[in-house]
Amino acid sequence: MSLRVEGLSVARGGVPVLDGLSFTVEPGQALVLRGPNGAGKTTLLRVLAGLAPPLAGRVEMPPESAAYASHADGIKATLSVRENLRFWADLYARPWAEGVLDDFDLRSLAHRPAGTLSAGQSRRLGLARLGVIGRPILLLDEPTVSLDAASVARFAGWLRERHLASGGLAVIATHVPLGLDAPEFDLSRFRADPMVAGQGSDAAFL
Amino acid sequence: MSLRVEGLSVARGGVPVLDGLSFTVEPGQALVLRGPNGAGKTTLLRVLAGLAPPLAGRVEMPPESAAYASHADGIKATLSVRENLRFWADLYARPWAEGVLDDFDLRSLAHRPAGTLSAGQSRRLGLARLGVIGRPILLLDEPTVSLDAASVARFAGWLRERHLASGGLAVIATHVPLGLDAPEFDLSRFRADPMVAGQGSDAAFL
Amino acid sequence: MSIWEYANPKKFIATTAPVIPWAFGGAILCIVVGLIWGFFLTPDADRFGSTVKIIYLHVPSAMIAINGWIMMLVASLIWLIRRHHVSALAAKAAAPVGMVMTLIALWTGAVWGQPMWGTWWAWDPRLTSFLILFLFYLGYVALWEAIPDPDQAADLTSVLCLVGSVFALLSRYAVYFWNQGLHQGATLSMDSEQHIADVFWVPLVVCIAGFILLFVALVLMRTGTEIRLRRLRALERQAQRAAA
Amino acid sequence: MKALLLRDLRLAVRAGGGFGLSLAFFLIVTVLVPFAVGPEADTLSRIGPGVLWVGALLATLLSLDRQFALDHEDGALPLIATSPLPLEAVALAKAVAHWLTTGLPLTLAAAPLGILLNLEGASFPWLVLTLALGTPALSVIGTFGAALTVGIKRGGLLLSLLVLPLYVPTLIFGAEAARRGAMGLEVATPLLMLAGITLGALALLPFAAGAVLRINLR
Amino acid sequence: MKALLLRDLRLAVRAGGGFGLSLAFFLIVTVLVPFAVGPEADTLSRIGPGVLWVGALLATLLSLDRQFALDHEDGALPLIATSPLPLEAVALAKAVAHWLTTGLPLTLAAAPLGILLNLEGASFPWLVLTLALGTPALSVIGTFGAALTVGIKRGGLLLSLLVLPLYVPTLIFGAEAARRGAMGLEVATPLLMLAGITLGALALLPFAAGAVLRINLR
Ligand code: HEM
Ligand SMILES: Nc1ncnc2c1ncn2[C@@H]1O[C@H](COP(=O)(O)OP(=O)(O)OP(=O)(O)O)[C@@H](O)[C@H]1O
Ligand SMILES: Nc1ncnc2c1ncn2[C@@H]1O[C@H](COP(=O)(O)OP(=O)(O)OP(=O)(O)O)[C@@H](O)[C@H]1O
Ligand SMILES: [Mg+2]
Ligand SMILES: [Mg+2]
Repeated sequence: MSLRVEGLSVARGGVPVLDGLSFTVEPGQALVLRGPNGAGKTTLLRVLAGLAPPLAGRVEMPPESAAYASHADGIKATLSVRENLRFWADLYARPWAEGVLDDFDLRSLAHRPAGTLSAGQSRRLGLARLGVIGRPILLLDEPTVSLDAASVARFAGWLRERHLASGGLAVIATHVPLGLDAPEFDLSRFRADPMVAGQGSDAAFL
Repeated sequence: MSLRVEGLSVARGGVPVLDGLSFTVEPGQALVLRGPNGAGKTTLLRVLAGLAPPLAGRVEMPPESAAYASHADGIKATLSVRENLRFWADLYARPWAEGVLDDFDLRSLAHRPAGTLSAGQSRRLGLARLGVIGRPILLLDEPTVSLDAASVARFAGWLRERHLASGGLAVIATHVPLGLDAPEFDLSRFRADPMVAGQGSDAAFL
Repeated sequence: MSIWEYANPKKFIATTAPVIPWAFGGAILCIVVGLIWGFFLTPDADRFGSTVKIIYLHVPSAMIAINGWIMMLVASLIWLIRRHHVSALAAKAAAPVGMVMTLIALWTGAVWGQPMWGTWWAWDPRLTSFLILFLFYLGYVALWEAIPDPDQAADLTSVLCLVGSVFALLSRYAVYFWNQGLHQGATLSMDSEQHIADVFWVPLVVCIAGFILLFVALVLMRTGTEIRLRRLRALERQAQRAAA
Repeated sequence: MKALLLRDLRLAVRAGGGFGLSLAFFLIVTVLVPFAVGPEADTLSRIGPGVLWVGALLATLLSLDRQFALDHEDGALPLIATSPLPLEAVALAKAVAHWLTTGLPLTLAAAPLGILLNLEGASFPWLVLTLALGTPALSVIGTFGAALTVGIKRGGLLLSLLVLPLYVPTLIFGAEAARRGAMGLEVATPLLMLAGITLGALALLPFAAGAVLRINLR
Repeated sequence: MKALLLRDLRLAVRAGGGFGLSLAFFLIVTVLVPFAVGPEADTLSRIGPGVLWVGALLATLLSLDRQFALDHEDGALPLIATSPLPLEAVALAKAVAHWLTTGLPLTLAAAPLGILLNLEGASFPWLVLTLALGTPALSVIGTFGAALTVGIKRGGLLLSLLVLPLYVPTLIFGAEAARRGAMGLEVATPLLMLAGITLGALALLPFAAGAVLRINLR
């Protein structure tokens, strides 16, 4: 149950962004992706999640073990907070555990239509989905955007004590410190060289 | 050209959120709104911007002097970065100054369709709108979300040296420190008292 | 004391609650008397045969359908100008009643048309403008349903009601221009040439009175329900915030 | 799959969910046609079944862009895509939900609306039968079209453009069967073809829709 | 106002902007009708002008939900609302842009499509004239409807429901004038009414649309 990346190159909109990435994340570990805006963090996470194909290289992980979370959390404004979460539980065929509402401080909001939440509250709802679906590999794109300090700490605590402690792993792109004791991986060293002949489908025409 | 708020109460979706706010922001000053998620920062800013009516109290400022900015920046994915900015310049009948592209580090992206920008890059584009329309009162809702450290510093610099220094003022809601030397205003002290009879349209029914 | 004091929800409920049973009672009485009278105690008309009896449902419901929309228009204007919540809720409450009345008029008309014109439906101007009225009701109700915030919904539906009224008038003219129809002229007009015989006229008036009372009772009751729903919601929110 | 189906049905009946609106649109198209072509009863009863078929088709079409676009905009689609449910099943669930919330009500509403167009008595059962047979095909084909255009903002019109030619065979056989049935002619061939199209579409198109979704999610 | 108009036109012609799609929809509706009602030439030429009017109306309708919804979703609307441009002018600019990108092309396309429906020679000029007079009203009324439903996610169908009854007078006078013109009857009254509706709608509805936008932005 570990995530192994070897010689990975990724592209966005046909343009190579990162090149020659290799790393391994073991169960119980978190890896924090760093890099300035436009470095390719989102692109990399989408490839890891299988939403986009890699240009070259390999991503190895058990099938159906990864969960991806970005700003767009798929929250339905007209369903209540609980209905939103229950949907994900049902879709992933997981038992519904009322406890997530406490883990993510949503108990008092459980009956509210999700459309009426504040930015931070709906971010918490988006993160609570991760608690519901119970996937061991979390791929998180700026998970703490809009969260206040207390919520950031609460989320980091959940990650450390509930997710990593039970053998999960996580790859997290972020610009702000999370207070996790995790190794950082700086993507700016892997920028794809624009002068290298294109990989992927462009290569055929160069 | 100052912003004066007196005895303001604001509501969201008919529910009173903040009560009895009074403050004044003078030209050249910035005010940082703090408060946990759901405190009512967004609600307050929308009322200040005139997008929602206040429940009670007064907001005084010169007409057509405020600009509001939230996560949704009205960026058109199919227009280029420059076209996006020029539209705002034209709509506000302002001369187009190529310099904003440098102020917000967008020069190298100027020809890219805005839809291909990364999260932080499009945030920069959203902020650049403020430089284009030249309104003296800025109402900013979490302006630095998704920005990397260098961009945050660059934006804070622009705010300090270009906007405030030329007599503008700003009210900024944020969860992360901006590195501005500005007074903070904690909204949690102004939570509307739930036991006080509702204001606004609820009041008629209680 | 001004009439606007009744726009206070509590005062409104307190004043109307005792009226509702009387209005209902009166409505049932008038309708039962009018229908029995009309159905069993009047002769068949020469031109219509026994089908004339449908008139006792058809005409009252048609009148209520039109006047219900006018009432909504007035209530919407009051809301837009004076912002009395009761007024907005009264308009909301009246819409489904008016819509059902429109349906009844359409339905009884269709049932009548079958023996009289040999068809359930003809694109007669009167019928057609009723169909359009039904569409306006439908849109109005759908818009109320689609917007969660009640004040916003009240504002938007009021504007729709205003604009819709103008276009409903236009449609009515357009439809007459487009097709000269089969339908009766105004039987209730004071013009004695067209006036129907008194034997039909008296029970018809009783039925109309009954329908008016029924409309009043239903609208008052539904407005009361809407007010209580709003109150319940306000209390629920207060409790939620107290708990939070 | 049940979870997704239930959620979609629930979303459809919530405020702003759009249930009943395609019905209203159907009603309105039917009402508008006499205004445009004139009120003569015999013209109307001649073109009636065809107009109702076109009306049902257009009403279906209008609700298609809600199929995936909402889930795409709020980011639910990639999350559903990484769930254990294969995208083919997702497409099928969406198509079934769409039929339950539009195709079925449209079929039921066609008979009363037929009265407005002065349909003859014999037309009614055939109209309802052909619609019942044909609307599932419209839903599945439409779901495929919606999957194809999911990445495009407000792609409603492009979607219509792509889907309408695909609807032509269903429309031809459906309207033809309805017309022949009303006139007492032989209907077996168009009816069989209609049923064939529906079954074929149900069997194959969810796979195409799934594949297309996968490409669009890249 | 010019800035907004130009931007909307530019967005319309960019990829996914929807220009030309209402035209395509118009084409397809016109093509589908003969499939649905059968190919008899005299029926077709009788209902032709009416079908083209309904087709143009539906094509207009389909593009309405792009009017404000896109700007609402990406947050441009509140920013435009706080600009020096009053919301009434915003509504008018949107209506004009809508007419230029749909009403005008539809009017121009009606003549060639008329051939598909076996229109008689005399019908063509009247059809084009009435569409030219009537489509601006359709755009303005539609803009009002779009402003009314801007807060509602994918409110396309609700929008249709609200707007279609408002379209009835325009449709009646437009189609009636086209029909009468083709038959050589008196057309002054419907034409004048049509022009009156267009002028009245242009003069008044932008204000209603502005007011409604303001409410929806709250
Ligand atoms: C669906 C079909 C029909 C509709 C929507 C309809 C609608 C109406 C309306 C709107 C009125 C006017 C009430 C008023 O303004 O005071 C009315 C009255 C009347 N209708 Fe109908 N009608 C329909 C069919 C028929 C048929 C088939 C007949 C009989 C042949 C008929 C006979 C009458 C009579 C006698 C009146 C009273 C005249 C009057 O008070 O103005 N209607 N109907
Ligand atoms: N269609 C495209 N064509 C060209 N370049 C693109 C396209 N889409 C994205 N890019 C570029 O790819 C790079 C990687 O983008 P990505 O979103 O992965 O960055 P990121 O590290 O997530 O940045 P941020 O911290 O701002 O979210 C960016 O420089 C972006 O401008
Ligand atoms: N329609 C509604 N009904 C009830 N409560 C609502 C509604 N809309 C918003 N709220 C509540 O109003 C409060 C204020 O929300 P607001 O978005 O202003 O908070 P915020 O300070 O901006 O929070 P954040 O830091 O998370 O962005 C929140 O607690 C929110 O849950
Ligand atoms: Mg990113
Ligand atoms: Mg906020």
